[in-house]
Amino acid sequence: MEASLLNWMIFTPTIGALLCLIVPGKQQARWVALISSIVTFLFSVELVIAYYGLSAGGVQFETAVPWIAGINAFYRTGVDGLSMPLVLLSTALSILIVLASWRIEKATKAFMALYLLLLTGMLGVFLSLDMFLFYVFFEISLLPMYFLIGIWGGPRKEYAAIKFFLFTLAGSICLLIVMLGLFFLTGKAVGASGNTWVMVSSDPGTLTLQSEAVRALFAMDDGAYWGFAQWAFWLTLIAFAIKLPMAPLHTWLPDAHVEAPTPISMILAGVLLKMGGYALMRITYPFFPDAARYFWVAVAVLAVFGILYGAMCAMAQTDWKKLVAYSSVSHMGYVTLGIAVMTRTGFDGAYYQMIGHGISSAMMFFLVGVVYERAHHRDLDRFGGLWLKWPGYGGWSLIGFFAGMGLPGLCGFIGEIMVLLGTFEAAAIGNVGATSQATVYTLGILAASAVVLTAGYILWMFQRVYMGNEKPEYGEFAALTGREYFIMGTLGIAALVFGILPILVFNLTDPTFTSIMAILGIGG
Amino acid sequence: MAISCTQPWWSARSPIGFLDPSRERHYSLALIGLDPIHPLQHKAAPVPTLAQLMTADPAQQGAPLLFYACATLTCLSAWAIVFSQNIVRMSVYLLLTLMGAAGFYLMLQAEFLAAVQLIVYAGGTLILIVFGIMLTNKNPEMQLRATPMELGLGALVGVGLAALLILALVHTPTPGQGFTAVPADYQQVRAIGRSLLSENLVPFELAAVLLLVVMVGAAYMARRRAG
Amino acid sequence: MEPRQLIETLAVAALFAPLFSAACIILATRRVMFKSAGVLATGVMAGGFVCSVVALVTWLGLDDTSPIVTNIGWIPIPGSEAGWLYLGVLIDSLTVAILAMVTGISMLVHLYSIGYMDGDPRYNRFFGYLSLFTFSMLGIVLANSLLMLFVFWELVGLTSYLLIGFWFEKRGPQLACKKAFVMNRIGDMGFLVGFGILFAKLGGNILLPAVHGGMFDAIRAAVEAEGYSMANPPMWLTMAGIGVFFGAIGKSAQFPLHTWLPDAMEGPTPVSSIVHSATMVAAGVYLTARIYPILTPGAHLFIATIGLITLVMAACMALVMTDIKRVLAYSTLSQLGYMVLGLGAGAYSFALFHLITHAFFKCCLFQCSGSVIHAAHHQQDMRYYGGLGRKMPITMICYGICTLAIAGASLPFTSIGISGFYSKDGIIAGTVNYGVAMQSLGSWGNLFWIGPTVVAYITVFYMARSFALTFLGEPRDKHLHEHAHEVPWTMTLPQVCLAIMAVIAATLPFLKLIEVSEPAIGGEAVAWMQPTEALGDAHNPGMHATHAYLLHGLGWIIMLVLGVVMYRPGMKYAEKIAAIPGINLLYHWAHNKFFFDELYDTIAVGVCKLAATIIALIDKYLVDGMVNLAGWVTRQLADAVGLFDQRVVDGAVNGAAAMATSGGQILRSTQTGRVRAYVLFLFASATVVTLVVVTVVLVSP
Amino acid sequence: MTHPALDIGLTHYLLVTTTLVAAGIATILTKRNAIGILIGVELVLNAAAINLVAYNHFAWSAGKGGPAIEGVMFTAFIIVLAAAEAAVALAIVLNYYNNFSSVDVDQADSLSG
Repeated sequence: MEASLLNWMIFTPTIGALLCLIVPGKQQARWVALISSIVTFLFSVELVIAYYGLSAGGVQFETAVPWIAGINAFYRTGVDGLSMPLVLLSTALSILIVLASWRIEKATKAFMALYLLLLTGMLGVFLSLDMFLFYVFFEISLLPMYFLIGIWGGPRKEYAAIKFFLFTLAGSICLLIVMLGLFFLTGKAVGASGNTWVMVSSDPGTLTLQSEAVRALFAMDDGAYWGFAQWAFWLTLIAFAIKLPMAPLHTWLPDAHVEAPTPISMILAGVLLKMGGYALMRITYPFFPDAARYFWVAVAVLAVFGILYGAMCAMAQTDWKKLVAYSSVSHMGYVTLGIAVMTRTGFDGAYYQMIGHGISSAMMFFLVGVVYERAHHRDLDRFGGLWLKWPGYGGWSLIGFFAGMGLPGLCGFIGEIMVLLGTFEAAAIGNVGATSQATVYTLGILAASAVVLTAGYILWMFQRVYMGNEKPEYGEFAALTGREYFIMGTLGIAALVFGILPILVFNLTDPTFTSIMAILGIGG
Repeated sequence: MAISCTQPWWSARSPIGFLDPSRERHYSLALIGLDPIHPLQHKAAPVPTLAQLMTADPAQQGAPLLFYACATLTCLSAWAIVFSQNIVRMSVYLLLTLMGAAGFYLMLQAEFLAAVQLIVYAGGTLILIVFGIMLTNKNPEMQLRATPMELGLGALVGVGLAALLILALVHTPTPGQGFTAVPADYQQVRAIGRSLLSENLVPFELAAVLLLVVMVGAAYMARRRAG
Repeated sequence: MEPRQLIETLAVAALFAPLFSAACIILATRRVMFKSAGVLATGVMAGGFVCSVVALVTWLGLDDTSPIVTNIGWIPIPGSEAGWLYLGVLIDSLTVAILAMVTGISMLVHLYSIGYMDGDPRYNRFFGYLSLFTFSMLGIVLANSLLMLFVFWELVGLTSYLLIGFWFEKRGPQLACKKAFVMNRIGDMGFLVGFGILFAKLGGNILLPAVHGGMFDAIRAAVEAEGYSMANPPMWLTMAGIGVFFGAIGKSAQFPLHTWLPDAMEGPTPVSSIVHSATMVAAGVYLTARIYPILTPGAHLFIATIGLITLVMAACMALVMTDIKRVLAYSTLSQLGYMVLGLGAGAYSFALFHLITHAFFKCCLFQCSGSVIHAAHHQQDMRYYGGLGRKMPITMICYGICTLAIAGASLPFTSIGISGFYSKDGIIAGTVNYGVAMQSLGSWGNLFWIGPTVVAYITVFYMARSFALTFLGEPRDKHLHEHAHEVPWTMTLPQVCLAIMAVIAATLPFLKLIEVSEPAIGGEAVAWMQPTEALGDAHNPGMHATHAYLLHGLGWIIMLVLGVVMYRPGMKYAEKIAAIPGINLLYHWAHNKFFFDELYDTIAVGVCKLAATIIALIDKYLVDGMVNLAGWVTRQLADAVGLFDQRVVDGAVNGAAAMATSGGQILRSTQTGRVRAYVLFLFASATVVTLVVVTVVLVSP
Repeated sequence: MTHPALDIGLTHYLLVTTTLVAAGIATILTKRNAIGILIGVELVLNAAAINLVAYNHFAWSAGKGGPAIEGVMFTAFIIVLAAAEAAVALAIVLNYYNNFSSVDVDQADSLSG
């Protein structure tokens, strides 16, 4: 029952997408999209309220149906603490995003259908337990995005869409290489009956890629495949770092965001980037913990570089949306850092950072979009005095942008501070090997220095856009609609709630994270 | 046979390699089954004197100096043909070349051939050519110049081919010592006569027929057409 | 209700009271609540004040004065020993004292704002922010752990940002609020680093030490586990202490990060009066006091040095400013320097006592200056004032009392004085002890007491100067003088209350409460941290020299008279002095705030912006350029392959026929019909064949 | 060991004939006069003839009871053929001249494709 509920949840948007295509008019398509996303959301809420076992560490509601016998691929879905909050985030955001795209007039039916297909892809990524299925959904989520940017985007939409597509595809190929290696090598694991794609399973008898027998193959000490493990670690890291995005591989993101229509920016920053972090926690680190420990400094340095680099780039932007996009690069650096230091606090923080950023970045992009829709430009130097024009909007903006800045009481803070604490913890606990404390402290100090840069660019932006006197052209701007206030308000309240009650997320994740920590060889 | 090699063909092949005389080579020897002595390895020998050059060479008729004289005559006149623009002079240079060739025949103990060369070639063919010149050229001084492009290409091909052949030659150990001394009572003309009437009878007869055909044909072709 | 429980309940009520009013004001529409916002906020704040006073009185009657601690898990940290990061309350005698002071001053500032902000288009919002600001400060005061402290620390930063930038239409407040927040964030970065180190080393136990317990026990365990002793602390502990103190540098506007505070004068004057007295700048000092037990002697020296530098530098700047609010701002900096120096030098009780006394008289001074500015139609330059005392007698009297308080006035050659006298004298006594104790510094150690003593007299002078310029003498701007009038009662009442407090604060039991909370009293556990130990029996506070006797003479009267006489007629004497070579240079420097703004603007801000621009350019052209280059190369390759496919692979089919044709065409062109050409081909081919043969034969091994 | 300059061998003759043949080819290629071309051909033929005789002299082993004769015989036939060739060629040239009033071979391009 629960499992079928979960599968219905994945494919409800697909059904909605088909309906969108066959209904006669634009308005009906909008309503179909709204209703199907609400139904999806209700499914996920029912799943977590009525059925989800909070204390169970493993996978729940597992479905396993043989799919492609030749390569042992299963249709295997299920949910655990790692995926549940992200699923809820996706389904909840999806409603707001349908509302945010209410005014899309160009090929509305196609837009809604593609968007719902994208939702299926995202849910599938979070909920698939079979690596092959994961890969398929990973790709499914890619294609609608390509069209959504490429058709409904801004002036350079083709460029941005192709860049996005190729970058992500390059990552997928890295993943595919590793999958092939795993497919052939894991057959040699103790207890393996044939090849396996199972990432994690509720059945303790099933050999999974996270199980000890498989990890022993790739262990540093005596594993014959240690060389493969190192390569595979980096390849999967690159695959998901592109999605995340991690600093040198980020350049698709600002272009994609700048060109994408507002709702698509919201879903891109709010959920799609999280697929990268989720996959790092689901695949890269649990599969190759030895390699992760071996290379942790390199990954952490890249992460800190990304944090500072993104912040610096954001500071230099004059395009409002680009600033927000670069702030995403900076914030997702915390996710990488939290995972890289391999402490429980860091992991929790990285996960919370994903949830918090999902809310705050979606909100920031919406706040930008509201103005862009009216002003038709995003040049920071041409704004000013918006707070006077729309005091309510200014207040919500304050919440949205300060949540992004990591102000306590808002959702950005908890992830950020936990990642920083986890980084310092890495020096004390010493589970990352014999790296000197000075290295860890340096990383921590550099990461902490980003709070200054973040404050710098957010406040500077805030000053340029919201403060000062109204511009004469604001007179022509239409008043904000109730729909827009609803979206801002929901996101703003969510930012407050998740900034004050982190336990809402940690209750769901805690047992699962404990088991992942056991895999990584970390106590707690 | 050393031609077969285990290395890939592109490895260990320096372009300077074949200029190194100390390097042992087997190629042409393997092809003709001879001892590998590189011609350049002789350079240790003392520089010859004029007297030595004028002393008779056992390997041929006459002294080496005679050979060099004939060679100079032949080559110079042959290249003079190339550079000459006057057809009459060309024919004169050809005469000199033919005479040089006759000298070579003499040195190579082919006295009969030397005679035939002078009589048939210089006396017959060359005269024929001179007739041709006279018949076709109302102005014997007329010059038909080739374009510089043609000159360049011609020189390139000629000189290039010569250079390649010389290169091959220099690297080919020649059977210099392989000749048999001619017996004192040997009469070459007799041997030729015998050969013509025995082994080479058919070519001989064919040559006769050919000459007949040529005579008739040439007369036919060269006739002045009526009207 | 059991008294300890009652105290806790009252404290929490006092904490949430301003949040309640802020929420009401911000959530209610403008129509429902505009004029009533001020009354509501003030009333709620008064309720909070009553709560905290009742809590204070109850506390004084307690037998068991151990701290009241309630910890509520907030963020689970399963990997650590502590298990959670806690929110909650920690109430000890220091907390109740500061709580009463903060709520009291906040209430008076609320009341004052009703008059001052009257007519502002965002009148209601101001009270929302002000209440939120008070809430944040109370959160700091009641914080039970470093995390909670940090949370409210940042909220204070946010609300101060909103308050300083309240008039955000104007450029000055825009820049000032941004500067304040960024400067605070720089300090917070240090706070985070110290926080992180402590968190990591202490297994997640970052509960604030009350007298002892909390984080402190864990520190001892961690230090001893690493083979260090409490007498020989490890480097990381010093680092952590200095790191957390960096937060205090930012909030309390100490030396390298002090530049935001004078700029924060751009905010409405009630904001200045609350920021500069009871809340934001006090937070830094309070934080330092709260983490007092973890400060190693190295950290103490650092703190004392920072305090000393700030104290001297700010006094010099206060001497030359002509803007009345700026004079007060620099005097705040200087007084904060006293507190920080006092904490660094081990004069814990008097430093915190000075925090409280200073809060009263500085709040009063700012309110008086606000009244003057209000009366003078927002003219803030003292050179245009003069003789205002006749128009505004109440304000003049309040200002005068507070000038005496900040000057540390006492009856000559006795130990009887106004509140500022007691606290400042105690701090100087502590610095004398410290200077003597720091024998390792040699005679440099004497600077620690010479500095504050000299600055104490400078303080008298510049405060006398501002008083004389504003209230005494002849009016220098007739127009301004004619329109000046006494302010309404909502503004004078708080001034009077504060002036009374400034006189009598020393007689209230604040010092007693603070002394009880001093960690040194907790026993041997913290003795190693007392730098004054060398003086002898440091464990007994009675043995401390509590009077330096440096301020007990006629010195302050002389300076006061000098200041009044010199500035009563205006700036004319001062201008002559300032023209003297040598002094003019100093004057110029001090007047330009020692060029710190310019320095930071060019070095820090300029470099940062430049770096950002360069990095963005690199990102755009290099990183992105490489991506585009890869794309371009791929496309070219694809074109080539496409061409290959079209021409060769696909063409092979068509080409079979086409090749026959075109090959024929090509070959046809060779058929010139000219015999010499044929010969050329012949021999050229022969040459090529020869070339090939010769090459193959010669080059083969 | 004698100096190679004294020890006239096959190589010396071959060098000379190579020069000769190069001159012949160059002549053929550079002359526009038909008779010039004929002269070039004669040079080439002569070079070949000298080669044959030299090989006959130096390289042909006497295996049949006497010195070799084949090279000489060949050369004799060459001379005969050269004479015949010259006759035919001259006939062609005359014919050509009758048609074109010139001996410029470049004018004869009616076979051009």
